[in-house]
Amino acid sequence: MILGLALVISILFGCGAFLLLKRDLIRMAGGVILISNAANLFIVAAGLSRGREPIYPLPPGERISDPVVQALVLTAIVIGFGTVAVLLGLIYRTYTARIARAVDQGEETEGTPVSMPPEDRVAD
Amino acid sequence: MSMSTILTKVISRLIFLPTFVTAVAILVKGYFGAGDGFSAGVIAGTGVVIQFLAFGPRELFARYPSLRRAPLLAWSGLLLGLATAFAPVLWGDPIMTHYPRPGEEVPHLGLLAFHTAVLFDAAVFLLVFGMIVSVLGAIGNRYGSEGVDS
Amino acid sequence: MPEEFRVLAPLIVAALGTFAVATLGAVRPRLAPPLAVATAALALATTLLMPAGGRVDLAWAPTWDLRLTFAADGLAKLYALLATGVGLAVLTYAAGYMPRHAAHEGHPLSRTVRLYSLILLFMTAMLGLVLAQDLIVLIIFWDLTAITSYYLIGYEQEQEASRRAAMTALLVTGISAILLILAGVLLYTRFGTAQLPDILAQAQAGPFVTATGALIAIAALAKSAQVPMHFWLPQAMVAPTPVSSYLHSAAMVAAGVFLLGRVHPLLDLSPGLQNVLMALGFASMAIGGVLALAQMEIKRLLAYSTIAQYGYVVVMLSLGAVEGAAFYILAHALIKSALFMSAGAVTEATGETDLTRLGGLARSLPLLAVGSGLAAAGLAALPLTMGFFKDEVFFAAAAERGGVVPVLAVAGAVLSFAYTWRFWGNIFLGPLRNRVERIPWTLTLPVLALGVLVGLGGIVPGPAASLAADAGEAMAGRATPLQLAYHFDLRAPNLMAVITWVLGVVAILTAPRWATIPRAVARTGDRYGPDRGLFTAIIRLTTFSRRTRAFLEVRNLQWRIATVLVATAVLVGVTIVFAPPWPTFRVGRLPTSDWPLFLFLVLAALSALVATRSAGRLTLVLSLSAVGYSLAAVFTFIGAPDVALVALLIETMMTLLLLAVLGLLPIELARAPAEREPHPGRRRAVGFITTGFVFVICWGVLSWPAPDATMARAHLELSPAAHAADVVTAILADFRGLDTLGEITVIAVALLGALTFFASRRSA
Amino acid sequence: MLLLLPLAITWFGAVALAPFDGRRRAVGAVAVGVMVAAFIALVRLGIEVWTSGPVEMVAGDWPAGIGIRLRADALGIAFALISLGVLLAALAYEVLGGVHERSLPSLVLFMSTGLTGVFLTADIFNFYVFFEIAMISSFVLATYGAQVGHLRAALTFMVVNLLGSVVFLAGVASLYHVTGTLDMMGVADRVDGAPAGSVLLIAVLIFVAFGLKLGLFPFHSWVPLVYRDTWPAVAAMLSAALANIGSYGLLRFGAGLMPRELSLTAGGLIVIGSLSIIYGAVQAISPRTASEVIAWSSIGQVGYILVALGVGGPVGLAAAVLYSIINSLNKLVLFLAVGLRGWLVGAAFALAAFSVAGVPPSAGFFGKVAIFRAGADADSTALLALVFVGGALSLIYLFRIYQRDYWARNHATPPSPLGARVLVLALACGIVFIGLWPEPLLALSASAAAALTGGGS
Repeated sequence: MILGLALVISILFGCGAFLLLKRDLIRMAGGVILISNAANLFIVAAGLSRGREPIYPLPPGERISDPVVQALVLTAIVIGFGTVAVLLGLIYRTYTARIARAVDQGEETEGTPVSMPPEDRVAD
Repeated sequence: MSMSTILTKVISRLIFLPTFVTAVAILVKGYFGAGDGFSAGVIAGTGVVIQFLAFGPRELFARYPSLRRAPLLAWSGLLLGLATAFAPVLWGDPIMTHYPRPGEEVPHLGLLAFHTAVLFDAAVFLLVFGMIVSVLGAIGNRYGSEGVDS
Repeated sequence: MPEEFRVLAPLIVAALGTFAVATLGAVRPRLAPPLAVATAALALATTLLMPAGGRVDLAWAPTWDLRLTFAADGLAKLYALLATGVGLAVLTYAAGYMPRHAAHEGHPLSRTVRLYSLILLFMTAMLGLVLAQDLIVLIIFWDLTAITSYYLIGYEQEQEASRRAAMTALLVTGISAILLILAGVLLYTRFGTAQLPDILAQAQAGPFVTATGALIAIAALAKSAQVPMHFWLPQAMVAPTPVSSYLHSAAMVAAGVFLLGRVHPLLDLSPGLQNVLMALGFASMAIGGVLALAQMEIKRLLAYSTIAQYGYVVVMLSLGAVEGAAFYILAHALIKSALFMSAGAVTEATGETDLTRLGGLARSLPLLAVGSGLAAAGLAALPLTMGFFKDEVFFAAAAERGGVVPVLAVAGAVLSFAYTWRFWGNIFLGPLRNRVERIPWTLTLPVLALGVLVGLGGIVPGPAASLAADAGEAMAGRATPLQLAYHFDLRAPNLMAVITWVLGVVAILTAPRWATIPRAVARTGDRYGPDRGLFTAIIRLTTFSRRTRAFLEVRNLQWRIATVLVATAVLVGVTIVFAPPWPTFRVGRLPTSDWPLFLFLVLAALSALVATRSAGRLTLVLSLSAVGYSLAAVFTFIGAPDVALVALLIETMMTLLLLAVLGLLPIELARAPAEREPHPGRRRAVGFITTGFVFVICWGVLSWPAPDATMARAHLELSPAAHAADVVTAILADFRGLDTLGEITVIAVALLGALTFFASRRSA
Repeated sequence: MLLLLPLAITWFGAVALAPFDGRRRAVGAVAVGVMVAAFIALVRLGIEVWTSGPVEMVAGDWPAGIGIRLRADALGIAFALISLGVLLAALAYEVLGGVHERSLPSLVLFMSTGLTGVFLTADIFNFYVFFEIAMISSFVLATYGAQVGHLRAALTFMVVNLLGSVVFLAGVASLYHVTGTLDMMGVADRVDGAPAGSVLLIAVLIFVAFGLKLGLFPFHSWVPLVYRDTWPAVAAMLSAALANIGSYGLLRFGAGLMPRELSLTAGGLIVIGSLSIIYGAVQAISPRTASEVIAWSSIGQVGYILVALGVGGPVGLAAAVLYSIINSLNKLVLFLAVGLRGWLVGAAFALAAFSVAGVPPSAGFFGKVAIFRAGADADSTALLALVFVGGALSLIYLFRIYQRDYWARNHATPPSPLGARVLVLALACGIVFIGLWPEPLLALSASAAAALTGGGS
């Protein structure tokens, strides 16, 4: 089971990383979601005991699932949700700003419109 | 985003109240079974979001202008949470101390327990509910105004 | 008046004066010159009143055991007199010079205020430097002189040459100063104190002392413009004349040899180092002297002469003739500041800076010619000037060492003799070639005063000699009497002086025959010298920097992320190579009761794989929610109903949010074509690498749970006390309520962000 | 009470200001007032810690290890003071110049709350939660200005740092897994009982998370773009306040919780730090905009912190703390100065640049001296040579850009708001003041290091 959990967590994370590297920003957001899912699963997997749900009355003699990691993962899930909401907002904003700029300058946007605009080469 | 048919409007109005009841139930019973303020907030928020889907945010905002104040609900929720957490400090107890203290009797009114943790949960509920309604409302407002439709 | 105050009085006066000139001058520029001159005069007066041997010792940074220790020993007194005395002359001169200069350059008068206050700041820095007995304090003032000179040299900041000269000076003196800091810290760490006298008392001969001594010497030689770090000084001539005059005589360049003197006992422990110093001193005498003969511009000629003259001082210090070195510095400071100011006055009067276009000015500027002539005679070491004795002590030290040293000494002195004549003779003698404007008395008076001092010092050398003797005592830590008088006998110094004059006269008379040689040397130096080397190095570095960035640095979001992942993978790889975690890995059991759980895990993994291959965004969103719902199911089977419920709800919300945002994007974007993504192979490789290292970490960590779950157990036990049936809820609302408070704060900030991003569009 | 006051002030302030339009001067002024109050409260707390040792409180009146423990020791106070101070200065700067976005004041207060919490908590998961408050505020703040460049920088910043957050979260969960507790003291006690191989992997996770935050060499890819393209005041907040989480985290988790792993990996840390120093400095030589030069420079500067951490011991740790604080001050002034024009600003830039190069009389001098001391303590000639080369290069790159931007160019652009210019100069004078009277900072960093090694407050 330890091996199985480790394997699934790493597959989720790896798929997330793969999606993160896409130019399509929505896919990138998908990558973020997958990666935080992987982290959540990892937290639960890091629980020190597994068994019945930790709700009173506790069945005597049975193993109880570690309540601490449950509380942690709940917090992490919620924080992850807030983060994704901000990320989606930012993606939307990036997109509209680019449209606005394209209209201002009367130029055609190149590449996929909702992808990362190429960085300017001011530096060199 | 609005899928306005008579049927959806009727159904959504029908389920609006039950979602709230469910939410409040989850909030109140959270201390005894699964569920807490957070789940309750999301469920109640979903109730409003279904209305958005059925009527379109514009119509809904026109009918219930108070929905525009949803962010305020969220802020007051957070303020309530902060107050619950920090108030004990005023009389010298550590932060996040709940009353009645361990070993003392919790007064009940039916399922409703008079415990400050419930107050804290209510704060979470308000915040989450306000957040979901505000964010999806704001997104809904973008529809149409952008000249984009789905 | 308490003794502490009397020791610090010059420093305080100069510092307050700097502040007063800077602030009052900003309001009324005309007030700046008189105020600056008054400050310098007061500083000079308080310097004269400094109690001999007075000390100040104040706690400063007890944590590091640093103390503000200042002592008015002989060395400090000598340099303080120079800094304030020459400072007074220079500021008086500047009061006449700068308004004309500003008018000439088209600067507003307010610009000159900066110069006065910077010169005063320079004076402050010099005073602090010479009085400091704590190494760290000394270093602070040392660098303050570098900063001040940087701004003074870059005074004409609009001009390219000025900026370049300032940069050169900053790099040479600033970078070498880091070595001084390093040496200071090494000494401080080794001896456990930053107090110089204690360090010098504890130092024992050995590689450590040689190394730190060498570091200090590099910093000192760079500041004193010794070969091969001499090139910043001639460039610094772009600064207005008062600056050059001060820089070359009593400040900056003098600070270098001051430091050599201050740590003399340390350097003396290492004969090898002393020999290197002597070689560099002679090299500076030779190169400075030869290049001075090649210069056409009068200030540059003087600049190279300074390099050569400080070569004398370095040689003398390395020979152990500390009192002679002190006398030499004193004489040179008076002479050189007078010469610089006369060069500036000449340029002001004629508008010329080129030796070949000047001549015969003795008739039109007689007072200047006299003052300048006295100084020049001093530089050429003619009798009846202080300069005679400066060479006398030099020759005496050289003769005492014997060998080739006296020969080199005479050769250097011949060069001095020749270039001094070249300077003074060309300007003041011969036919008059220029139209001469009237110049204000403030340009002449300081030159004349300094010239007279040089003359007086040649007739009554006693006071100067006793100052030098005190300074020598402070450097060497033993009595170093210095008796100066004219002896009409055949002692070595006298012989050497006579040889110098004879050879000097011969050199002057035969000048046309060899005049091309120094110029050829100068050209070679320009082409291959260290100056060119420094700037070539910087340009090469810039190119290297640009090329490596173009080659190594990624330029888009995707690869910025990829580098982080790959770097992490490398770190994990290195870690498991050095400390293999394999022995800790455990496979674990898979009881039949866990099969449903395992099934949903597999489902989650499969959905994730589908998500990576999804062609359209809708497929992506759906497969993502499939992952989320599978995980919710996993949470149910793992005994976490609260988590499952929230995961379910959040997944729903997330899907809704994704769809809502997706809907806002134009319809054609809903099917973003995948084939436009470049480098699919690299992306896949990064994906696999990531999977690999995450797997190693997860397996390595999850294999060994802690033996006792005290926290979880306590939470389970205490939940009834918290009046809760659901332990998870009790943790969220009570035990770890602070986390929940933080979590809802995150949600609130997310709301704030979402409202910002989805708000009505502002006008761009 | 005293322990919670700085936290409570900004937290309540942030929520109270959230509904209002931050572009109104009054709202900005109130926010600055709130920050000032929080800063004063923090100073009071600092004095308390200084005089009578660490202040502790366990939330919910539970025993430690069950409730979340908050703890103010010298290390936390040092970082909280500098971070809150930086945010206060950056906020005041923006308010004086005119706020463009309604959420700015509230976001800065939220970020202060997050940072203060991070530095005052003694619970690793609570650390993560406060860390996320600060992070999410900074994600939104990074878009400030709302031009394409800002948004692109914000997106890069957000995605890369989200990766860091996830890695850190995994590290926290791992620590719980191997120790069974989340309380820092408990973790420190029990972590040595876990298998060394696993703990080393956890240490790597934590290092990656904080190295990313700090912008260390192999994790620096986001730094040049983000610091170059975000709004100057925001760049100042990110680099001078938020990045402190990285150095504090490395100190707290490394030296405080996992000293065994720290000493095991010390050589590696020194190597990575050295690479950071050299790579950052070399890259800073060629860019043509000041903000990009400073961005690269900051990659080099954090290398010194890591090197000092690697050297360890009272001298090394104190040097790391001292250098972090001074580096924050330098970055604050440099980034704020980049956004303004005029000779007052030029002077401020130059003072901070001298501080970066370690030229006295500036705070940076003592930073360099501290690093040199650490190098001398480690008896490593290579390290000393490295610090020398780093200092020399910083002199080159900073003063080239300084001369180009403030000497050569004739700025005909309208002068920036006087208030903001004076503020920047005043901050720069603060750097000089520390250079003239370093004792408070030296004592603070020494006792912060002592707090880590368990030698008192």
